[in-house]
Amino acid sequence: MARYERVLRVLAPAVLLAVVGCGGGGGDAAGGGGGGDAAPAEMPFDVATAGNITGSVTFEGTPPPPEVLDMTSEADCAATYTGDPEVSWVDVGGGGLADVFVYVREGLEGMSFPVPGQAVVIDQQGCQYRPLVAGVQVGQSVAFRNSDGLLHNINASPTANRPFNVSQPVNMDTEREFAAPEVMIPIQCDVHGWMAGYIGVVTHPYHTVSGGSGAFDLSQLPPGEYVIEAWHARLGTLEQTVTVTTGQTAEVTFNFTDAMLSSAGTPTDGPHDHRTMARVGGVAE
Amino acid sequence: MSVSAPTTDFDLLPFAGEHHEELPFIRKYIFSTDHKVIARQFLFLSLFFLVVGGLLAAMIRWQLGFPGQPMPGGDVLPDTMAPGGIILPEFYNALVTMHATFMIFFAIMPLLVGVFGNLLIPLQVGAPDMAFPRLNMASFWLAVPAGVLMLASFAVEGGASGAGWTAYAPLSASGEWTGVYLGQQLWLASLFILGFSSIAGSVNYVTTVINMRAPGLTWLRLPLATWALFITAWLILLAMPILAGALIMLLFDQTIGTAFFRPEVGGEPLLWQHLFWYFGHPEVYILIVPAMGIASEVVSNGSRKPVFGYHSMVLAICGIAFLGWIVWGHHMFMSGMNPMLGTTFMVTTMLIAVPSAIKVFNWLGTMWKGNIHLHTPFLHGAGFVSLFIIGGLSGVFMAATPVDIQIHDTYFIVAHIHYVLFGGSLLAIFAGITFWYPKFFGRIMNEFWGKVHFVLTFILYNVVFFPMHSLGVQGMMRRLYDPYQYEIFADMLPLNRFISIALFALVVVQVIFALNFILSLRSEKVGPNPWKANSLEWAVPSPPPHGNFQHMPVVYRGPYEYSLPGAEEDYILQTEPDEEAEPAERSVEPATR
Amino acid sequence: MESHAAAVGLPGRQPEIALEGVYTKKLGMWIFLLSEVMFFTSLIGAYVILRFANPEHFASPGEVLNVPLTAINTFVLICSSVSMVKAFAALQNGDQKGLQLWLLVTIVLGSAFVGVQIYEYIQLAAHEGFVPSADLYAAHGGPLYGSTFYVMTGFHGTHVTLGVLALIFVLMQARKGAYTPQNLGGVEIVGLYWHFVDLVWIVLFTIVYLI
Amino acid sequence: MNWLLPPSYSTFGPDIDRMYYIILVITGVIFVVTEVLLVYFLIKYRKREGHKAEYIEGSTKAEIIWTAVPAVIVVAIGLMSAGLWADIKDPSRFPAGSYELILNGRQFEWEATYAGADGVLETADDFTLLNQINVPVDRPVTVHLRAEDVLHSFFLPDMRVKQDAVPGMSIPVWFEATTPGEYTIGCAELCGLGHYTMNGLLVVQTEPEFEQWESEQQVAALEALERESPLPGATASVPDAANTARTSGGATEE
Repeated sequence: MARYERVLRVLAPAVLLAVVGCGGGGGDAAGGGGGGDAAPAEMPFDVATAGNITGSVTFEGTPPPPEVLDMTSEADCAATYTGDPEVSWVDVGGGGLADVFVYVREGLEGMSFPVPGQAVVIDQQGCQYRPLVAGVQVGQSVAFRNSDGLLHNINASPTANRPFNVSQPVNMDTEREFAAPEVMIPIQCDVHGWMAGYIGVVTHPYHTVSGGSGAFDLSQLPPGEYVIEAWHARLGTLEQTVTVTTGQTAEVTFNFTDAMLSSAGTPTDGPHDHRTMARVGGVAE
Repeated sequence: MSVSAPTTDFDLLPFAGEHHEELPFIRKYIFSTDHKVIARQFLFLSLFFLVVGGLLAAMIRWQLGFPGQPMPGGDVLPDTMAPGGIILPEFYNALVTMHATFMIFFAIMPLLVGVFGNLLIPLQVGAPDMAFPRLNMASFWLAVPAGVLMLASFAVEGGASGAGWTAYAPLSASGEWTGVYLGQQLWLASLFILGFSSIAGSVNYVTTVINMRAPGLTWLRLPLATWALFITAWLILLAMPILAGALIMLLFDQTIGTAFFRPEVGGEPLLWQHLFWYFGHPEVYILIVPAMGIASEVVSNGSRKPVFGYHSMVLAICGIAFLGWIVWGHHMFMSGMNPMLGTTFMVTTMLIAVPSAIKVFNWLGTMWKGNIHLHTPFLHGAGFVSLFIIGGLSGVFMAATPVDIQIHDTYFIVAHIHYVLFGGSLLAIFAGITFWYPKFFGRIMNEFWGKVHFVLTFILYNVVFFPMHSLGVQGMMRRLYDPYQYEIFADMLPLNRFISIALFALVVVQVIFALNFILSLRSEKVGPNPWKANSLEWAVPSPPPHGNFQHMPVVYRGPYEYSLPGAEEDYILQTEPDEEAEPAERSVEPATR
Repeated sequence: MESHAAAVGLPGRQPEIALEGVYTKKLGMWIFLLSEVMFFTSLIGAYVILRFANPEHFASPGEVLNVPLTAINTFVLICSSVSMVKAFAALQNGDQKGLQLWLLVTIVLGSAFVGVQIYEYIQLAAHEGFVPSADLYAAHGGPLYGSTFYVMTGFHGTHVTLGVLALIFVLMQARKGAYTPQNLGGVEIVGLYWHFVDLVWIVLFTIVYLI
Repeated sequence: MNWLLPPSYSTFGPDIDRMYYIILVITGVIFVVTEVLLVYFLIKYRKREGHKAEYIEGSTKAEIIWTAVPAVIVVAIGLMSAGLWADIKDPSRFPAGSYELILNGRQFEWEATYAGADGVLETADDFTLLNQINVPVDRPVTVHLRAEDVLHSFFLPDMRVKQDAVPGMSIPVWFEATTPGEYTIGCAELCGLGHYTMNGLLVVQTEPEFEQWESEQQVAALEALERESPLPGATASVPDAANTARTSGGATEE
């Protein structure tokens, strides 16, 4: 009789501690995306030898009309628009192609860069993401801002990062971080089916989103040969190889055409693909 | 029939308490195999989770009463739950889910089955301990990690499960829909472990009652508390494994991506509902049948009168347990299952109202022509009967399928649940704790404060939950974070605010019971039979020593022979021999009266 | 904890006692097996419902699964039940050597069964892409086929493994002479459990492999 | 706080309300009788010195009475409601000539799909509405209820209609509105963090109004179709492509 007692007396607390350990262990995985390894304090190369890349993104052919959004069920958001609420994914109004995520895809392997402290703000105003496309560095925080004052939820469905689905019932900011590079992470709001946005996560600061004129620039690059990629939500991706020499500014242009519209569809299909297809002005409806 | 005093020495049995060597602290209180110590352990564990469940309820009521406003003390919560004290919708869903999960699986069920099952069964059947003491200890030490895992699910990424305590698929089958990944998996794993704890416990209870009854203690001399716990043990034995199977399948859907309940890959969401409710309905009877047993004990003791129709009370419990297996479809009238099934389940559900009615009338019959001592356990028992009447009757509305169309998944259902679980089981638990406090701790709880607590709880309880019937009839749905988004419910805010405030008062009133419970640990000691009851647990000192009975008890009469004509006292212990037995009988000296 | 009622010949209804102390454990095991029946009912019930709901997910017998191999495996398990009965019979007439021998045979057959099943799993998963998870499913039929197959046979395999461990424990006790014709104790209980696990396999084998 | 059901505006609404009131009366009477009896016993048989309780073990006659009477009552209620339930829910007893539309519930919105100019559902010219359903008054309407992701529950409190939407199933629900006006659509099954925002608008229009509205929508749908069709990519695929992987379109109508 006693022998079993001794075995049990040793076994039971061990099991209990293990459970509490792993239960508690689960605890510290909380918090935004988990911090990456400690980023260095300053640039891994001599800034004086840096070069720049500038350029612009153009679009040829007839752009598709802006998609009209049916916001009847969300009167507060519809009120913020003069005409019909709409979103134009292929925005050529400012002369060039807007909302193109341009970043250095190859050429910076093995180098780790300081994480900018300042958060990238993705605002939700008039039931739309502003900007539609944003870029952020691994470990840098993204601030989702709800300036509509009504319920939005940020349902991000990355594959390399951990998916999350957080809500914002009132005007507030929610900060998240991404632990792994991933181009692009689709985000959507389940309360307003038409809302869709994309976040590009890279391991270095050399990323930007083209403005209305299509212009973009990547500054302070270490000299070397790089592959620059331009990603667009509807037109797919283009890439170019460019060499950066000290003190020089390399010129790059990306030329999207309307023929790329049909082939691309939604380039980065997250696990929600059957939903985003049906929801985001895709072909189905 | 001469009775020789038990001469054979069964040293295997720690029968007589005195020659038992003093146990080290860890074996006496932490890893004890004594059913009374395990009962106390379950008592403290489940009272803790009752408090946790109560706090979660208070938060739910805050959000419903004061939608979107920062909760006082809410800023202690992390931003993933309530930034600036404002409860987020996904946290509200987690509150609703975890309030029900903690209350059902970690408070009411362990309180009824774990606490009173462990304390009463060996004592009332006259056994020294459970049939398998080590298995009994394992049952408690499986419930603790289950509770820890469930608590831990609040702290993980994505928060606790937000798919309701019923965890309907596909919402619960993939974190894609709720953003809750690890939290749901912990919820499933925790209940799976708790399933083992419950099955281990009920194997013990059934074996002890069948096989270790004292001589003379026939089936129809068993007290109704033990009858109820015995039938409940059978329900657990047969229902928990069904839940275990369903939880495993859902856990695999969540983790390795099997296709049981995920429609996009061919699974059947309705299959989960069938499996869950096939366990679910016996589960809700597991939550009420022991309470009925306790109520019978305290009502009969309070009225100083035998339970009216003991045989039909036992038959009613068996009837409820049997019918409980063929009614599960009434939870799924609207679920999309074949409507014709709805008619069959309506008929079986209507039938199950009959045994409950029989029990209610028998309780009233017990009080009729009694000599009612309004002590606290009896008051809680009478409270149980009156509120169980309302709970039972509101069940008839839902059983009628067309009426269920309007009130399914509305606050009418919430009112019914709370009338049966809070007004029913929890009041019976208060009655049980107060009644058997001497057997737990050898002391007695303060009668005055017991009555104050009862009166305040009874009134505030009704103030909180009775208006919910009206909310339900108006169509206000369950689990709505902010119901006032619907214009037709906007005018229900004042009533909800009133209910919320009443609930805060009700939660505060429970402090009286907590203080009474804790402070009475130091009150004056009591003898073996303070309530002058008959069953075997009152024939041993309070608290009973290890091994319970000095000598093997012999039972000569039923448990409810109160106010026997011709007896000098209005109660008589089961171990009292009949008058015509010769004096030699008395060698088995009963404990002091 | 032996039942004390036997010890005292007193009036009143007595639960009839087969043998000192075994009765309670045996009753406990019977009741535990009832709960195990409900557990497998839950799994098999789900399989049956899913198969009627989506028959196209389920391949016809033998198309994906290796029926001849598992038929032999079933025979192995049935033999292990026979050897278990032999072990118990040996104990009843006090033949300690026979008991230990037949227990060993049962353990060997039991582990053989589990071994074959693991081999079958590797065979199915690695070569034919027959896996439980829907996302990486490649074999004929649909992911439901993989999910239900692995959950049912996997849990049964786990129960067989636990049974083998229990048998090993009982064998060690038998070596120390813990069991006598008067104290059948563990052997009878493990025997009951073993026959139950064998019975479940016979049901599983028919509905998963043969139909 | 009132115990009366809100007014109902569908044909079977009053029948359901009548069942509710019958049960309310029966249970109300039983409730009052038993509670008064309980309180009366507590007062009358209170403990008094020298008084002893009567030793009564029970009476089989009483048991038989309070077994039979509740049994008869509940079975009677059951039989009364069985017919009504079948009329509302059994597809084989749906009224003929009802106006058909598809309602797709998905996380946190209702999407109604109407037959386009060709009058046939699930064709290219269908038009859709978000969180709003327009139906003609005094004409049975059959909604083919579907869900796209999780369980939802289509709840019209004013029409006494409630039916869970299950992904992978197409469940027919019928009702006939009796009074024009705007009513609430709700979701009665927990479907995630935005469950409480799934309210929609049921607009019941008179026959001419509905005809006029429907034709406007059909024309708008046709124009939208022309605008899209010149572009190569726009294939006219079946709108319920968003339905689940199971045989889409052929989802078994129960």
